Amino acid sequence: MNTTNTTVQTQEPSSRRLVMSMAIAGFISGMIIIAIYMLTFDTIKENKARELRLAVFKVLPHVSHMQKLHFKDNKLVVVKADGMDDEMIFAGYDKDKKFIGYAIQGKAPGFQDTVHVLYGYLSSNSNITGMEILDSRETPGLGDKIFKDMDFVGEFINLPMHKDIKAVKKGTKTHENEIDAITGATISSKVVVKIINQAFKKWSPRLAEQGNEPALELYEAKVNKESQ
Amino acid sequence: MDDLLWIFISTLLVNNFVLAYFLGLCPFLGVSGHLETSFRLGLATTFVLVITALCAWILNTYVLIYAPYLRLISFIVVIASTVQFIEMSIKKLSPALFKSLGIFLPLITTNCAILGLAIFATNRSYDLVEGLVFALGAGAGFTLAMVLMAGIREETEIMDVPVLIRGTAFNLIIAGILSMAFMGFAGLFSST
Amino acid sequence: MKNHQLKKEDPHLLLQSAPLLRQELTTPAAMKDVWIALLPATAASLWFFGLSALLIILTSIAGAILTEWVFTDKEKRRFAISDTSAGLTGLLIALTLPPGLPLWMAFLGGCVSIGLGKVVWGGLGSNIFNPALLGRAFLLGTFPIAMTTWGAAGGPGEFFQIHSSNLALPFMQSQVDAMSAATPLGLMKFEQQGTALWPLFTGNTAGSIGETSALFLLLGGIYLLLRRGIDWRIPAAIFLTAALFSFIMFLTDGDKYPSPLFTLFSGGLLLGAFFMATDPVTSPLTPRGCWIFGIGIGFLVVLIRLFGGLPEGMLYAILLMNAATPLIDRYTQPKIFGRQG
Amino acid sequence: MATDVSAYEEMIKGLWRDNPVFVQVLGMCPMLAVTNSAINAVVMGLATFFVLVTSSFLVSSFKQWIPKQVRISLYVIIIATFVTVVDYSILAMLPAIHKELGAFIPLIVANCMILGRQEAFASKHNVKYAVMDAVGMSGGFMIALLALGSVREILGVGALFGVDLFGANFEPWVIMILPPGGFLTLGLLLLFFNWFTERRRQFLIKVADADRMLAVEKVSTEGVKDNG
Repeated sequence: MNTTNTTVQTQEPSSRRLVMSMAIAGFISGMIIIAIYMLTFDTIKENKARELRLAVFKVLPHVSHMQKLHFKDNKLVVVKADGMDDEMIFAGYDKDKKFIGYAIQGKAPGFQDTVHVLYGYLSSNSNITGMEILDSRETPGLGDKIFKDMDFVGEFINLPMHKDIKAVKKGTKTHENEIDAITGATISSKVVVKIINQAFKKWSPRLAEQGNEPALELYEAKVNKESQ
Repeated sequence: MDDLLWIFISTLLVNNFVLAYFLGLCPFLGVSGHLETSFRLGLATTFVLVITALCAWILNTYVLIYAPYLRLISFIVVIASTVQFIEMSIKKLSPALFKSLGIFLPLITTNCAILGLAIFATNRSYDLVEGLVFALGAGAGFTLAMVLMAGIREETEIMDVPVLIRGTAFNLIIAGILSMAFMGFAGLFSST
Repeated sequence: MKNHQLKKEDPHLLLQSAPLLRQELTTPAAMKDVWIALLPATAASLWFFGLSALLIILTSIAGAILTEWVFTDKEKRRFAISDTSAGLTGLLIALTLPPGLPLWMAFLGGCVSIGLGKVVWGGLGSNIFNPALLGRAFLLGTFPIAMTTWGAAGGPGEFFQIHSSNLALPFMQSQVDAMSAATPLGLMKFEQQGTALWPLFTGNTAGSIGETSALFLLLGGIYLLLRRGIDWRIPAAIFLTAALFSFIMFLTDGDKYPSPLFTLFSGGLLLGAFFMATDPVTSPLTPRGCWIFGIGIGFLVVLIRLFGGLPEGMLYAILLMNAATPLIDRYTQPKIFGRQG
Repeated sequence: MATDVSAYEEMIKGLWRDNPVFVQVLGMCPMLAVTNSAINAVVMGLATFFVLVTSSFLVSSFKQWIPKQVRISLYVIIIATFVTVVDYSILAMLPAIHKELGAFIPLIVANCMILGRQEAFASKHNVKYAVMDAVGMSGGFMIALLALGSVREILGVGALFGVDLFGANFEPWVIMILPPGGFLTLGLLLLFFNWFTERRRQFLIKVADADRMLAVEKVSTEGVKDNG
């Protein structure tokens, strides 16, 4: 506030009062926000973890435990922190904490917006064990068949990944690396295939040699209980 | 590089902020009566969007990783003060520019496209360059939609549109048709 | 229509009031020319797609006329229907529909064309967007599967064979039709498979009922051009731009991108260029504007076809340029005498 | 007694006569973005209800202490606080719906209806009126959301609140749950609202005319009687 203009601003509150009221409001609002954050923190974290776990369990059968791996300095390291980025994948383990396979994420632009895919991969026989669409805005009734059409999703179960997979017109599938595209949603089908091919290319040289996979470090009692 | 082009095209045409995400509808329905005004408002908004993308990135990288719960409130405060700051500096640096853009700046603060941009950029974890391209695309898309809308509205002003239809209902229907026409861009540059 | 022609031929002779008023006198006589010009393509649609095509044309015309009738004032009704513009819109949208489309959808298409394309704007001459294309855009967005399931073209022998999917009950899905096939554009886009030019030219391919036959569309288009019913600049600009753009892409990768002739003769390009883009109400007023308009359509259609997600983009190209028409008009307006500029 | 009646009126007016969507055309962004299903519409409506009522309550209670110069900033802080509370609560309780509403819950902050109510009403009236007004306005907003959401879900999916209405053979109108459907449906709803209001106005004029005629007739007949 300009003090020279006091004659004009006799009615106006001092700047100190303005700052004070803003500060009080900010303080109270901060308290409320932190309170609700603390209150909901555990539930939200658990929800997210459960969602991710369910997706991983879906694409990698027989998995009981999982952990996150981060590709850093040319090797895979186990991470325990929250959050996920493009350089991270999941490793799945069975009841006896023996390594089973990887669950790998990939994304690419689809018909409307970016499509996010998670797929399971067995390095022992280079098979894709399953595919799950994590996020997409494809056209309802058409492009969304990439996750609603179980025939299409089923094609990614035990799909050998010796070379790039290819989406072909429905009914013309002749090779084992081919996928029947969804009629009327060819673009969306091809996007899924493209994402998997790209992610495969990116990750296959990075994965640990067979038998050398990182051991299960995290042991969450909760996971164990749920899976039994 | 490819990705940046796609982010731009996608926000400009396929996922246009106004016509597909419904962001910035207040000015789109309210202030789109005149072509000249709409174009200028579009430019001013683009400018603020780019600045916001920059601010959001700074906040996300340096502040919000420690306090994610302050995201919304800090975005709001930063946007409001940025707009105020821009308004003041334009007024000082270029009175001519202020004359043409100045009156729109307060309007922009209440434009949900700005906050929407910050939130979308965060949700998609864009880095700085991606965020800036995203903001440019969003701004260009907003301007494009505004200008098309204003052209159509000026044209229909002198036609005998039934009185009952005129007004917001009519604007919404035009917007719906535009949005339908933009559906033709679906999948642009994604399938290769 | 004559008034309009004059405007386009020599804008300098015309005094125009500052905000351009569009007072197109669309007389039944001008309408008659368009009907005649559409005859060959309509006849070809009956030849190739049989009774199904006939039923679709009739229902969509019925939908259009009924909507016009319901929404017109009682006194004006007789005039509004007798200028045949509603029927013409109904025919145009029918020609862009696939032969196996359930009839209730064709009826809805006719209704939406008139309702959304004409009635809300205040009637004939006030609309910004081509009504028939709006109807088709609505149907394509609403029933994406039915609108992209194409019946193969048959011959006169199969004239009485109706697609079973035509007869789906209102609001209900159609049964999957056994006679479905892919359009040349679809084959090109998704399978990189070309189609021989001769069937493409005559029209013996799968596709929308009135769009497949380049030959008969050209006949109608030439008739309209000779009768000066349409501005030649618009189709010319569309053909040149589309051919040039697709030729450049063809040169870069001949396996992936189609030849310019394929681009011109496939899909709705010809029907759109002659009969929809040229609609005097929704196209620019000045010659320069018409060139810009046509170039825009030609560019957008190839852009959407080659780089977009959809195999065909003519519909959207015209609608988008319709939206830009007020802007084009504004910036190509002849300068008013006595004003600096 | 009198105050009760008018407080009640404050509430009622928001529902229909001053409906924030149909009459004042506010809050278009969430209105269109989240109404592709009825359940999303209800959740958004409840969230807006909570934010508007609590903010109005606070603003009205503390109106003497809020300095005029910083009032807008304070309103925004208050609103943003409650929106954050709602955001975290929905994320914790309804993660699936939160995923669909996505960025549009935080965007409640930018809903001009909420800020508008603080500035135009809550800051000038006492707590009771302010809360009643907020209830009415957000009720009206909810009605509009629900109307739009129901129409779009019924036509676009053939269901309401996820319950299938027409059987498996129904052909969904996909465009209804896409952006153009939102614009067109709201446009047509507004058109219907205008038409209805116009009809009612004309009806009222007619009734008034008839009343006047009746009165005139009465006077004249009475006059005749007198004369007789």
